[in-house]
Amino acid sequence: MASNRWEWFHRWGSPKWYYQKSSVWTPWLAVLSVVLLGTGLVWGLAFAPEDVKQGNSYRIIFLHVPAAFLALAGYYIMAIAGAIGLIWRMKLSFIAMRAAAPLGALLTFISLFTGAVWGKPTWGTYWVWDARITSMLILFFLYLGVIVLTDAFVRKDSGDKAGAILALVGTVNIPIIYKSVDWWNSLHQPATIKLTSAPSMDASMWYPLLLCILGMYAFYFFLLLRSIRTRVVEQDKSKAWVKEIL
Amino acid sequence: MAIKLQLNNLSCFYDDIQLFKPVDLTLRKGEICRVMGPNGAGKTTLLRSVGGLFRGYNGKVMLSDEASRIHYLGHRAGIRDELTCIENLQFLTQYSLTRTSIDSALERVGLIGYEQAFPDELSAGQRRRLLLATLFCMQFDILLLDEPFTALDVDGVALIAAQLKNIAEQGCIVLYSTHHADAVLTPNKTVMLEVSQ
Amino acid sequence: MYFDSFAEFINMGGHGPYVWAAYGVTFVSFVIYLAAQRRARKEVERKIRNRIRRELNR
Amino acid sequence: MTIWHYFLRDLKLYFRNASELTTPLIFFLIAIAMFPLGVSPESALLRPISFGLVWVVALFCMQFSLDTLYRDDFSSGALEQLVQHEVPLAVIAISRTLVYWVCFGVPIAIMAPVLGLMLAMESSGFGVLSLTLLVGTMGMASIGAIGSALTVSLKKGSVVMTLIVLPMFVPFLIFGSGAVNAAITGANVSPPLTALVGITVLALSICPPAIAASIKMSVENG
Repeated sequence: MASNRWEWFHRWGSPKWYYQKSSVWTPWLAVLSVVLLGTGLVWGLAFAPEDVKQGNSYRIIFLHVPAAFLALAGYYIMAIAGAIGLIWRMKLSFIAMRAAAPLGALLTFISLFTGAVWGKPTWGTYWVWDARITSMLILFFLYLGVIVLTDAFVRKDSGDKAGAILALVGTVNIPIIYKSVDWWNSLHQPATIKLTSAPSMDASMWYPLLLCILGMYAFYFFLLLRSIRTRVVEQDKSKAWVKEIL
Repeated sequence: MAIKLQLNNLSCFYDDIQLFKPVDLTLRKGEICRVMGPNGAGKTTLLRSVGGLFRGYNGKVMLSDEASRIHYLGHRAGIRDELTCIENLQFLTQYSLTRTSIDSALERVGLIGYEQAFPDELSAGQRRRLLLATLFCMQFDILLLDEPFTALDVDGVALIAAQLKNIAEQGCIVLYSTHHADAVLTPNKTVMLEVSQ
Repeated sequence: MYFDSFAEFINMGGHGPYVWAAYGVTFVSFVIYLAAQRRARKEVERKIRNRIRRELNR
Repeated sequence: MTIWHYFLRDLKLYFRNASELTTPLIFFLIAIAMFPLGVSPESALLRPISFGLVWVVALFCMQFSLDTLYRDDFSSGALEQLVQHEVPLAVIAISRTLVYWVCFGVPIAIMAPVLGLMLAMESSGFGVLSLTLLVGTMGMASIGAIGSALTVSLKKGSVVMTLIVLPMFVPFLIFGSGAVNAAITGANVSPPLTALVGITVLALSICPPAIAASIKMSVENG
């Protein structure tokens, strides 16, 4: 029978290491995200020129696109964390997966909400069953599924495994869901509405957007690392290193 | 090679809560061992860990021969009320048996005439006997039994005890959990689980 | 600055309510998330401190 | 052959549990009958949405019948035994999914045109409706079986099951009802139908390892 020495190693070894390292990283990430997001958003809100077709409402893009980016990337981060946890039985990885789920759901919500309020002045309606919007909505449900499933288990080990399996099945599903909704959408509504309104974006709009995307990445990882820190402490509540910290 | 089962410093966890103090145990061919301990000490979990059904443990479970057939039979035993006695036995023995060997197993536990009966038509004790019948049919080197004596009458207890002895004499290792020291079966070893903390 | 006056900046050519709603809700949800995170952290710390105290008293 | 034994066992279990078999199908019928009562009995109103309704209700029906796929085997400890059997768990999982499909998917596909008729559906779509449900239920059964295996050890598993399984049914719904729509409007049926078959094959291929891992997790959870 296999020895569980590795599990032992991970269970006791890495959380402390992570906690120490992340206390160095998180302040830097915080500074980075404030600088990038701050500059990008102020630039985008106040200095970038108006869009010819959409007017000023396009300024929502500086939040909407970064949030949507990370909502999607966050799912893969969560699934990969889950896969690493399943394969190498790394506690820390499962903790990252658990932390990524609500954060991803939050970003999905933000991208849905900002999309809806952007849609009103642009298309005249808050909600259309557009391919992207619909698949974002389903992504939101997938996130909720992972959160609810992991929390449903009293035993954390089981919740970790279940969540990871579900997240992995979901990764196969996301492109399929997107493709199917895209196809369905083109069947129902001939391309009257295109979310990607500007194929060639002006540099004056593109630069702040890029800053915002980078800033949102930094902010995402800042929030994720912080959330993991709390969970790590909770996980190791009876360990000596946690007692030393407090 | 003689079969040997060795538990090295084995302790099971419910998340981070240790269920019992680490256990060391070596069992050789033909030995019967009893696992005892208070409720919630993790008797079932220990057996399941040895059987490979539970992985939340520290320490080692070692077999001298990797090819040893190890089988865990839980308290609930896997008997489905929708299947007849025969069908249940066929399922539990992985459909490896002929009808005649199943019949003879049923005969030995005193369930002749109940072949086509459904388990909910049997009494609790008879259901346990049905489970016992699987022990007559199965092929294994290490047998893990979770509370085999529960809900059995005196005859039943004696029958199971005799069969466990018989299995051990054939060169198997038997590890079972129980609540009370039964006079009918004297095991070679006893593991007392102590609740940790 | 692209806008001529602060009022215009707020108004955003009539699209002000939408833009500010989007930014506002995003900001508020991040603040709520951060607050929840902070509360969770405090709660965990409080529990662990109580635990340590219990163990010391024993 | 051993696999055949498992297949037969599962089939027996369903047929001896007659209520478990028929209740979802009766639900299918009743739920469809609610729509004319709740929306409108006008066939002009029902006709365009008829096949969509049949598909959506079939999907819910699948969802809640899949919930019990492993429940009794889990509570009786039979799942624990299955894990220890020499036949790979993935193979047993496929057999179980197939049995489920024979017991639910096929009857649903047969019932569907009749229910479509009740909703004043165009008769030109009946064949495709049956066909898409026949294929789609197979794919949904494999996805749903993962959800069922994941939640079987939970006390309130069915609520969780709904949440995790329904979003993944979306592509089946889209391509399935899309194909029926194409058949009725005279468009080319083969693209959505091919897509439906494709995702069903994909679902069938990812489900065995996922179900096996989920069952092991559930057994371990106890």
